[in-house]
Parts: sequence; C-alpha cells; structure tokens
Amino acid sequence: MATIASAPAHSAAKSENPDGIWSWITTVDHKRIGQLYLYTAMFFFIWGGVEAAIIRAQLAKPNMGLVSADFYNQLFTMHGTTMVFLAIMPLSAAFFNYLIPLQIGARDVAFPRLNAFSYWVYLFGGIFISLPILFQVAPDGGWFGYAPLTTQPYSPEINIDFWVIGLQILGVASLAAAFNFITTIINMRAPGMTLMRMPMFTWMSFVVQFLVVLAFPVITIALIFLMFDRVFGSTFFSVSAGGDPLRWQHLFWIFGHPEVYILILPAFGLVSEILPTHSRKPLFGYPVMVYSGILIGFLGFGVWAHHMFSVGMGPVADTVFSLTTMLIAIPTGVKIFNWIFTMWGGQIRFTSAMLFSIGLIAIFTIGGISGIMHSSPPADLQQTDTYFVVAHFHYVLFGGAIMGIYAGVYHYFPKITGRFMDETQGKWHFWTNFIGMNLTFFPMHFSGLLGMPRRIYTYDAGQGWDTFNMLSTIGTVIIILSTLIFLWNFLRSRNNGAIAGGNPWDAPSLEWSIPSPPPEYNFKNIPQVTSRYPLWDLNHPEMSAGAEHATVDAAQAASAHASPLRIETETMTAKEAGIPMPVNTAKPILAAFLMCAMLSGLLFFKNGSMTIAMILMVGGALAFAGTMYAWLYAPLEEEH
Amino acid sequence: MSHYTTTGLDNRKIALWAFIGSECMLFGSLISTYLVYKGRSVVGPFPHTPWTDPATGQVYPAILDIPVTTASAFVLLMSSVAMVLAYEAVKFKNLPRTTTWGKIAGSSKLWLWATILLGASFLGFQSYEFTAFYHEGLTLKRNLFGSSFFTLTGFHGAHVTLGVLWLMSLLAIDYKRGLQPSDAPTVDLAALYWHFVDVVWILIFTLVYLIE
Amino acid sequence: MSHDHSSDHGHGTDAHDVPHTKLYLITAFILTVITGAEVWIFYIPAIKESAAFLPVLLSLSAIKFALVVLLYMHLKYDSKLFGQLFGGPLIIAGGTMIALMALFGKLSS
Amino acid sequence: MEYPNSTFNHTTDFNTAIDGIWDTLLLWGTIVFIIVEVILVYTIFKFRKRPDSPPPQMIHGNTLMEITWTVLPIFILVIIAIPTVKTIFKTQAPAPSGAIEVQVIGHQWWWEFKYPQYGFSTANEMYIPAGRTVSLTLETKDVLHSFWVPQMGGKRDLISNRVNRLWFTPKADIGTAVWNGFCTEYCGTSHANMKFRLYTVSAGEFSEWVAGQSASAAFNTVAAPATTDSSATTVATAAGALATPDAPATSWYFPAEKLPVSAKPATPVPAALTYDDALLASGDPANGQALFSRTCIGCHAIKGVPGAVSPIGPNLTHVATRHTLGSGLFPNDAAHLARWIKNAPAMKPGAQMNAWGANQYDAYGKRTVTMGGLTDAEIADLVAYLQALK
Ligand code: HEA
Ligand code: HEA
Ligand code: CUA
Ligand SMILES: [Cu+2]
Repeated sequence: MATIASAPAHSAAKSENPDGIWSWITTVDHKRIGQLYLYTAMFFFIWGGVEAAIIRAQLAKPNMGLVSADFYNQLFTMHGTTMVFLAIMPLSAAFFNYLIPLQIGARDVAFPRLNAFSYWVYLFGGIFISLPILFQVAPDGGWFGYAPLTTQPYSPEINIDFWVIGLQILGVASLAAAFNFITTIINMRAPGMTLMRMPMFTWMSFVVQFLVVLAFPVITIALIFLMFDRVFGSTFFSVSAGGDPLRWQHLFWIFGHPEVYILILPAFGLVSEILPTHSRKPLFGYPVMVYSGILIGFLGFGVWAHHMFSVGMGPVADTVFSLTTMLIAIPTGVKIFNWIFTMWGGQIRFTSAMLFSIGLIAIFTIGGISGIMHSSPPADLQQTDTYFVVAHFHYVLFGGAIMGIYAGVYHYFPKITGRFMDETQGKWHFWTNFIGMNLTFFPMHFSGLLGMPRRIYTYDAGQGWDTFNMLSTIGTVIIILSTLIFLWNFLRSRNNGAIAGGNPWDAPSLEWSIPSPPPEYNFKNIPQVTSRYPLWDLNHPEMSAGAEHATVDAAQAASAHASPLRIETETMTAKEAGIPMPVNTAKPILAAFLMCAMLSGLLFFKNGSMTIAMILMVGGALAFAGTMYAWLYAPLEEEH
Repeated sequence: MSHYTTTGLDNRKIALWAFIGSECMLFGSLISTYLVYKGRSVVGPFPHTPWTDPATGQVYPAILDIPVTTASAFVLLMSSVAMVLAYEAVKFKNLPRTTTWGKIAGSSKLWLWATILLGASFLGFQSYEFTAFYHEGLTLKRNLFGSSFFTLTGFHGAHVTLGVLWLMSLLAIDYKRGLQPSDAPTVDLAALYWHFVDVVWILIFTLVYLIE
Repeated sequence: MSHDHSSDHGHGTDAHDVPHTKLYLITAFILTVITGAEVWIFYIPAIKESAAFLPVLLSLSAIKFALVVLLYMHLKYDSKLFGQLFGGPLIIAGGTMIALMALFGKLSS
Repeated sequence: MEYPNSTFNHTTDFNTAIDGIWDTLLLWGTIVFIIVEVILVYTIFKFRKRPDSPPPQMIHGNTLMEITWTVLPIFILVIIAIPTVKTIFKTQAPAPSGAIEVQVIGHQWWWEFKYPQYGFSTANEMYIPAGRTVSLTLETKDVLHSFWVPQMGGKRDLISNRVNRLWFTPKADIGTAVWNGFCTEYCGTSHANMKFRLYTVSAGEFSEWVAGQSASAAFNTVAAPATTDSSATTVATAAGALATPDAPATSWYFPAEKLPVSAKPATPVPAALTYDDALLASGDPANGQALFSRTCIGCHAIKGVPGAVSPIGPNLTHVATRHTLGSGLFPNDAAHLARWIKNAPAMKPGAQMNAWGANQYDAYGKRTVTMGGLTDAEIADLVAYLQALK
C-alpha cells in the first residue's frame, strides 16, 4: 500500500476558496456537493432509522401503547418516504457527484451550478417534508399514498399536503441532477474513455439517470393530479365524480418500480468497483455486466403492476406482469454470478469494504428470491400487504442498497478525506450489522406468512406473531448499536484515521491516480485513457498482459487536450495550476430557496392565509425568475 | 475558452434532448389519463356530445370546438415553420443575401417575431377556448373530463408560455447585439424545445379533439 | 444564454451546412395539407363512421409528428445520439401508454 | 392452535392451490439460495489472500459460463411460471354455480356482510357452510380496503367505483371453526383495527343461523313491526310472533365455548374511560330500546324497529349473536359494550361513531358531550337492550 506519509491529509487548505461555511454554501465543486449530499443523507438515514426504531418499539409486544394510531401511521409513512427519497437516493447522489467526474477523467460535471441547485433543492425539500413529524402533523398516507385515502374528503388535514408538495420539490432535485449526469457522462469523458471502458459505477449511474428521467415525470403528474384534487377541487381521484383509484396506483407504480432499481443499481455499481480491486482481478464479464444493468433498467418499466396483484386486474394482466417480473431474475442473477466469479481465483482481502460487498451478494440474493416469490400472483395474494413484503424489501434495500453504500463509504473514505477508516471498528460494524439486520428482517418472513398484515400500529395477543416481533425488535437494537459504531468510526477517522495515499487500495480506475483528497481541479492533466483498468496497466504491466487496450496515439492525445496518464501526487490551487475553475456563487441556493418558497405557497393557499400564499407564490415566482435570469447571464468561470 | 467534450456536441443540447425524452413520459401520463377517463364522467358536459342535466333539464352543448382548434393548431404549426426559419437565419447570418426573398429569409428578427406572435396567438386561442368552455359549464371541478382536459391542455399551454418567454429573451439579444452564427446552438435549444411543444400539440389535436 | 461549458461546440455537426429553407417550406405545405385532411375526414360522416377513420387519423398525425421531429428538429441530420436520447424514452412512453389503455379496457372497444 | 393465521393449512381449494405454488417457490428458492451461498462461501474461503497466494490470473470473463448462468435460471423460472399461470386462470375463473353469495362492503373501519340470497345484513362476523363455495363481491363505501382471511386463501382489494370478486371453497372436513380476517390495505387511522371473523359451520348450522339472522329483532317493545323491506315480508310476518319481549328468538350462532384464544380479543380498554359495571345488572331493555330510538337509530338499523333503517353503521338486528365488538377489537360483553357506547372513539382511534356518555370528550364530533349525553345508568339500559338482540 503506497502511502505518502508526509502529504497533508487535507488539501482543502490549498483551495482558493477559504474553507468557511460560506464557501460551502456557494460551492459549485462536485466534490464538495458530493460531501454535502453524503452528510445530509446520513442525517436523514438516522432520522428515518429513529422512526423505524419507534415503530419496532411499538411492535415489540402485542397491544403496546407507546404511540397513538395516528402517530404510528405518520411514522411508517415518513420512515418509508425518508429512507427512499431522503436517505438512499441522496446517498447514491453523493457518490454520483463525487465519483462520476473523477472516474471519467473530468474536472467537474457538465453544469456545476445546476448541480449545486439540485443539492439545495433536496435539502430544502427534505426539511419541508421532515419537520412536520415533530409536530405530529406529518404525512400519513403510506409511502405510496393511495387515493382516495389521500384525497381531500378522507384526509382533510394538512398532513398529506406536505407529502404532495414535498415530493414534487424532491423530484425537481432528482430530475435536474439526472439531466446533469447524463450530459456529464456522455460528454465529459476524458479522451479514450469509451463507453465500454467506463468504470462500472459510472455505468450503473448512467442507467439510473435514465430511470430517473423516465420515472419521475410520471409521479410528478400523479402528484399534480392529487394536488389539484386537494387544492383546486379537481376530480381525478374523487370517488363521487367517478375517479378511478387504480389510476393512481398505476401511475405511482410506473414510477415506483423503476424507483427501486434507482435505489439498488448505484449500490451494484459500487460493489462492482470494490470486488475487483480487493480481489486483484478484473471484473468478470464486464460487457455482460453492462448489458445486464441496462436490461434490468429497461425491464423495470414493464413490471409495475406486480404491486397490484390483489386489485383484480384479471388473469391476463396478472400473467403478463408476472412473467415480465420473473424475467428480471435473469440479468440480476448474471450479476450475482459474475461478482462471485470475479473473486474466484483472486486474492481476496477482507477489508470492511469487501465484507460489505460480499454481504450484499449474500443478503440481496435472499431479497431477490423473495421477490420472485412475490412475482407469482397466486402466491403473492397470500403475501402482499403482509410482513413478508416488508421482509422482502428490507432485504433488498437494507441488505442491498445500504450494504452497498456502506461498502462504498469504506472504500472511498480515503479518497474523500485522505485518511482510512478504522478497519477493526469496520469489522465490528459489519458483523453487528449483518447479525442485526438478519435478526430484524428474517423473522418478518414468518410473521408475514403466518398472517401479520403490514402497517398495523398494534396487534392482538395470541395471533402467533409475538416471538417474531420480539426478535425483530431485538435485531433493531443491534442495528442501532452497529450504526453507532459506524458513526463513531466515520466521524473520528476524518481527522484521526491513518493517512491514505492517492491509491491506497491499489485500484485500477482514474479517481485513484490523483491525490487524496483530490485537488479542486481533479486532474492537472486530462489523462488519455487506453483501457478499462488504466492504473493497473501503469502500475502492474503484468496484470494487463493479453487484455484489450489501445496504445496512446501521441498526436491524438495532444489534439484532444489530453496527455498520457500519470500518477499525480502534487496538490496545488487551481490558480497555481493555471486551470480555470467555475466561480462560487450563491445563486443556486437562492434559486432553490425561492422555488421551495413558491411551492410552499400552495400549502397556505389551501390551509391558511390567502395573503401569505399570494406573497409566497407570486413573489417567489418573480424572485425566482429574476434569480434564474441573473444566473443564466453570469459566466460560469471568471472572465479571462 | 474552449473545453474538450467527448462527442464534440454541445452539453446543453444533450441535456435538452434528455429533457425532451423526459417530457415524453410527462405528456404520456397526461394524455393517457385523459384517454382513460374519457367517457367516464358522471355528469356532463362532454367533449363531443351534448348533455342534458337530468336534474335541471339544462342542455349543455358538446364542448370541443373543432374549427377554432383547427385554427389554433394551424397557428402553432406555422410558428414551428417560423422557428425553423429563424434558426436558419441565425445560422446563416453571414451568407451573402441579395434577393428580396433572401433578405427576408435572412432576417432572424422577423422570424423570431413571427414565432413569438404565432405562439402568443395560440395562447390567445387557448384562453378564448378556456373561457368559452367555462361559460358552457366546464370547469376543472366539474367532472373527470374537465379535470383531465384542463390539466392536459393547461400543461401544454404553460409549456408554450415558457417557450414564448424564452424566444423573447433571444429576440432581446438579437436587438441588443445581433444574433450571430456562433449563437446558432443557443437558438437551436429554444427551437428544439419549441418544435417539441408543437409536436405534442399535434398528438393532442388528434387524440383529444378529433377522436371521439 | 448561459456560458456553461462548450457553448461554442455545437455548430458544424450538421451533415451539410447549407440552408434548407426550401425543404422547410415544402414541409410546411405538407403539414398544412395533412392537417386539412385530418379535419376534412372528421367532417365526412362516411369516413368518420368507418373502421378506417382511427387508423387513418393516427397515421396522419404520426406522419406530421415524424416530419417535425426529423426535419424541423433536424434529427435526420444531427448526431445519432440525439435520436437515441429521444427515441428510447419515446418508445417507453408509447409502450406504457398503450399498456395503460389496455389495462383500463380502452383498446378492446 | 399455535399459528392461528397461518397461510399453510390446506383448509380450502384456493389455499391448497396457492400452497402448491408456494412449495415450488420455496423449493427452488432454497436451491438457488444454497447454490449461490455455497459457491460464495467456498470462493471467499478458497481465494482469501494468504502469504503464499499465487498472483491472480487476469480472467476477464468466460462466455460459456455466463451463458450457463443465464440459461439455468430460465429453466427454474419456467418451472415456476407454469403452475403460476395455471393457478391464475383456475382461481380467477367464474365461481362455480350454487355458491353462497356474500356481498362484502368495506367501511372505515368495519365490515358489512350482506347475504343477498337471504336478504339480511350483518357486520364483522361472517358465516359460511364448510364444503360449499362462497362467492364474494367486494365493494367499498369509502377508501380502499382489502379482504383477507389467511387460512382461507389470498386477498382481494375493495376498490371505490369498482366491484371485485373472490371465491373459495372451504373443505367440508374443517368443521365448525373460526378464522381471523384482516383488512390488508392501509385505510387510515384504524386500519389495524379493521378485523373480522369468519365462521365455517356445518350446513345444518348454517341454515339455522340464516333463519335466525333473517328474523326481525328478537326483542321488540313495538307490537307490530313496520316492515319496509318488501323482499322480507314473508319472513317478517313469520317472525312477527317472535318479535315480542316475551318470545326471545333462539337463533343459532357459534358457541362461545368453542372460541379459541386467538379469536378472543385482548385489546386493553383505555384507562381513562371509566364505567360503573355494577349498574349493568339492573339494565332495563325496554328503556334501552326507547333510548336507542332517540340516539343510535341515526346510524344503525334494527329490523322490526320502526325507523331503524340507517345503513351508516353496522346492522344491529342480531348484535348479541356476535362475539366481538368494534370489528374484532373487543369481546362483545356488557362491560365492553357499555364503554363502547360511552365513548367509542376513545376505544377505537378514529372510530366514526359519536361518544354518547355525558361529559365525555367526543373525538369524532370534536366536542365534549353535554346536552343529550347518556348517564351510566342509561347506558346500562341500552346494553341490556342490545344484549337481548340474539
Ligand atoms: C432495492 C429495491 C428492490 C429491488 C432490487 C427489488 C427487486 C425485486 N422485487 Fe421488489 N420491492 C421493493 C424493492 C425492491 N425490489 C419494495 C420497496 C417493495 C414494496 C413496496 C411497497 O409495497 O411498499 C417491493 C415489492 C415487490 C413486489 C410486490 C409485492 C407486494 O406488494 O405484493 C414484487 C412482486 O412481484 C416484487 C418483486 C421483485 C423482484 C422479482 C425483484 C427482482 O429484481 C429480484 C431479482 C433478483 C434475484 C432473483 C436474485 C438473484 C438471482 C439469481 C441468483 C438467479 C437465479 C434466480 C432465480 C431463478 C429465482 N417486489
Ligand atoms: C431504504 C429503505 C429502508 C431502510 C434502510 C429501512 C430500515 C429499517 N426499517 Fe423500513 N421501510 C422502508 C424502507 C426502509 N426501511 C419502506 C419503504 C417501508 C414501507 C413504508 C410504508 O409502508 O409506507 C418500510 C417499513 C418498515 C416497517 C413496516 C411498518 C409497517 O408496515 O407498519 C418496519 C417495521 O418493522 C420497518 C423497520 C425498519 C427497521 C427496523 C430499519 C432499520 O434497518 C433502521 C436502522 C437504522 C437506525 C435505527 C438509525 C441509526 C441509529 C442511530 C444513529 C442510533 C440512534 C437511534 C436511536 C437511539 C433510536 N420498516
Ligand atoms: Cu380497511 Cu385497512
Ligand atoms: Cu416492484
């Protein structure tokens, strides 16, 4: 492990921007925005986890009275909403931001200011939708908000309004980010970085952005229908006007199913980076891994109604959606086996990152298999809306997405901070997490098949569910302890971890060719890429013998503003390096704030003062337009 | 400044096309909701057939006015033509123009004006249509037809409005410093957006207005 | 507008850099004629009541759609990438719409 | 019974068909699980880094192997898909003729069961004869709900503006038994409390039960019952004689002694809701009926009582033949019934029934009950009346 003991752990001091809070508020640097995403999303993960902990405490024993029925309903609604939209998606976004430009050899994303805007919209939207639970007025319609329960006659209070408006705000953040990353990946790759040389994380992120771009408009429209119904009295889901509740369900799940792959594919990408590195072997079947990722994304648009097997769609529709759902097992299975055979014949180092990656393979498979059990409609009629489903999706979400993200954190922490996380604590974290999660979620398979419905705030004694629920709650306690170990390790290692060099894991991709943490301009010289594993080519010529890779055509490199790849160890400021960088600006945060203010006007329009509503909506819209105007006319980089 | 891009294409144009792709899902959701809800309203008025209120005996005429909408659809179509000519005018600003037609064709201001005015008159038609429907008893709240119709066409109208504003800012630049061939990619963005909005109307016109 | 990266790289990608004014005007004429035809058949009961009305109408508007997209939005001349960025979502959106119509029993009637 | 809501017992044809698929799923799921985990564990053990590890071979893939693990899952999926599709079509075929029909109507948060073939309506407790197909039509009066009796087979949603269907045939040999039912579509505050009971009984018991339920109220101080229900005219006249205080009906219902623990609710009563149980012994049913006609009648129907026809709340004609209260939430005994009448919203969160006890805070009406509130003694009278409605 090449460590440069003398290198400063933080190159931030070398930045042109002083490291104060203002520099973070105005930053347009993808690495800083990535970190903002990371910290914010970790906060919301704990927030959603505390909600889950209260849920589990209430369900520990039958007929408990810890929380009221109404508050419980807010808890599970916000737990699901928080985990999906405020924790996992932004955790993935943290990695998109931090890694994509580094992995493709770019100095930033295509639209750095839009990137900052996305983050701030996410933050404000997250606060908007999360705060109400402190006052017990949080959304309480479940994370999929089925109409007509969520319409005005059945939910007249303000609760659902927070959800409807909040999710639309968050949608803007995701969409803006997706357009940004699509453009970045298509257009900002270093010379020679062909699509089929892109690191697998970038590939999976690329697929995810398309899922976002195609899935989010659908939920936006569904939410707008619901909002119009609630605020302006339209009749989309009104029972008396003949509205069809299934319309909502279809629209929601056309979004909802691709959404679950939005949650898992980034974790798949991270694991596909980690396994080869820590086994010292290239990814097994790279092209197939790419195609299977694309196929999972594509098929993901044709399976949505498997969430609706109990609504009575008729045998033909049930059959079609059942078969399309089963198909997804094939590309996913390919990934599982390719990962295993990546390790086969390698030199496996059991680092924390590696443990979590292996954990993902082991645990996600269980969730995938229970997914296949759902995909058979008759069987699903016994499983749907029971704890068996809860078991399924926590296995894929906690055992898949969260495990993958933990793996990513351990793996990339040295790149982000220049220091290692503690490996011993990491191993404790892994094993407690592994045991805790299985203890929490495995018994749910049983409670579900033994008849326990989901979303119940309490249950009666004598139903045969007591033991399983107690086990689940005990498991949650272990997860909490485990998470505390992680948090301690994470926070402490930022300043006290062992110094890591530019490439502490001996990894093959571009982000490891520059110092840790990377300088603000990332690459002093844009590298010319000649293969999938450029750093292994450079450092271990023996590893790449026989592999496909092009030679650098010097003239081609020069004409393309690139130079042959070399390991950079020096960190200087962008000015010293003579690299023009985007200037910091507060316009994105201002625009984000104004947009949220504008949308929250609707809240007052329906529930409060018309004057405040008008001030917020009209004033917000005008100020927003002004800000956008100033934004678009201000140059990105300093004029020179 | 000149930055290397992988494909040599304009970043903004890639983002815009991705955005247009995304809009397909947006309008797809809106249009399919309209179609699915068609014929399911509990009370009238209806798009293509008159309706008598059984309670009051009041007769509501069929709502949609094909001649007017044909005119407005035509107007929007022509705005697309003007738009493409505006783009050509900017792109080939430096071409020697001698004939009268050549000079007309080469005037970016003229064609931008034409696009904006045609777009604005489409919006005029739409507000006329909305008011007329309102007076005939169709509102957002009235029935499923009203809800889905106003939301769909309203969304489209909002897109047109945004496009008009965008084009107006281009026109302002044209007056301020003259749009040059180097601005063509920037104009192209607005043009692509504008044409897409037109294309959506082509579908709406057929699927909503002409099919009963 | 914005001076984000590479605002000056887009031109020169069209395959042949000459004005297409004439083509655009001819297209405009065809579009007008098709629109006229659409409305015309709407008013001819014999056609409107016939089984051919729907397919004809849909094909006509598909032609209009294609003309604008290929020529005015110059997908025909532009980088293939744009066609993919548009075509992919269009297929998914179209497929989803048709599936939804089928699920709500709107295709059988 | 240790697992009273298990989905694995072969108690109906529906349930059995599903369990057959489940067995296939479990078998192949386990096989896949074992294959993956065994290879995984073997790999990480065998190829862990050791001081003497040979340098890894740079293998970038192997087409043949990749084809193998693409094709093998296809075989497994086909094995799963065939019985799946067969069962979909089998269970969703039209119900065989001669079935008992039950109309299930969901309300926030209770169940209405109508027997159109017999012309009566009951709530929260449903009876069906074992060995005969029951065909349900499912509707909702408000938001979505879902009908599920785990022991009887799969669930089916109740969807506004739609009518759904579900049928199954309990096996004849399961005998006289009770099964728990649940609402499995989240429907708001008391979704968790929207439970019900399903009794499978013998054919003879069933007809006795039907006869009893079809009759007018067993206790009635009004001599000549006004029958508005024309379809039930004959029954009504026949039952007219019964409908006097002196001739209580002996309609059969599931014997309380046979109830297993799992069917006996143990929901705690809120401590703040106090009631003097001593009063219950002296309740006067006749006065209770008078009170009923002043209060409950706004929402509840009782066949034979003039004006008691409102469909808003559960039909109470034979409420005393039910074992539970508040849709499976409490045992239907005097003590619980009294508290329920005193303050239902305090007993069941969100319950859309007013509190009637004087000076109680009524969470449904969002006010404190003052004028017209019932005293504990009056409630005892009402309880006595309702408990007479066998
Ligand atoms: C990360 C998120 C994620 C992922 C990846 C998945 C993956 C899958 N899901 Fe899951 N799912 C959810 C998140 C996710 N799901 C959530 C959140 C819900 C509940 C929503 C709610 O109601 O609140 C849900 C609900 C849900 C349902 C509805 C259940 C119900 O409500 O009744 C169904 C039904 O078919 C389903 C199926 C599947 C399938 C088939 C997969 C497949 O992609 C899995 C494929 C993987 C494997 C199969 C394992 C590996 C493969 C092999 C080793 C090859 C060999 C295998 C075989 C031959 C079987 N899921
Ligand atoms: C990514 C998604 C994700 C994740 C990670 C989790 C994580 C957890 N979930 Fe989640 N869950 C969902 C997504 C997720 N869930 C969704 C979508 C639903 C459906 C909602 C709906 O029906 O609408 C759901 C529903 C759901 C239910 C069903 C509720 C119901 O139907 O009534 C339950 C019940 O046990 C549960 C439990 C848990 C637990 C115990 C964890 C744990 O793993 C959480 C562990 C984390 C922490 C506990 C935080 C860290 C702790 C600390 C920093 C210590 C400090 C805290 C304390 C001292 C309390 N979840
Ligand atoms: Cu009714 Cu849940
Ligand atoms: Cu799904």
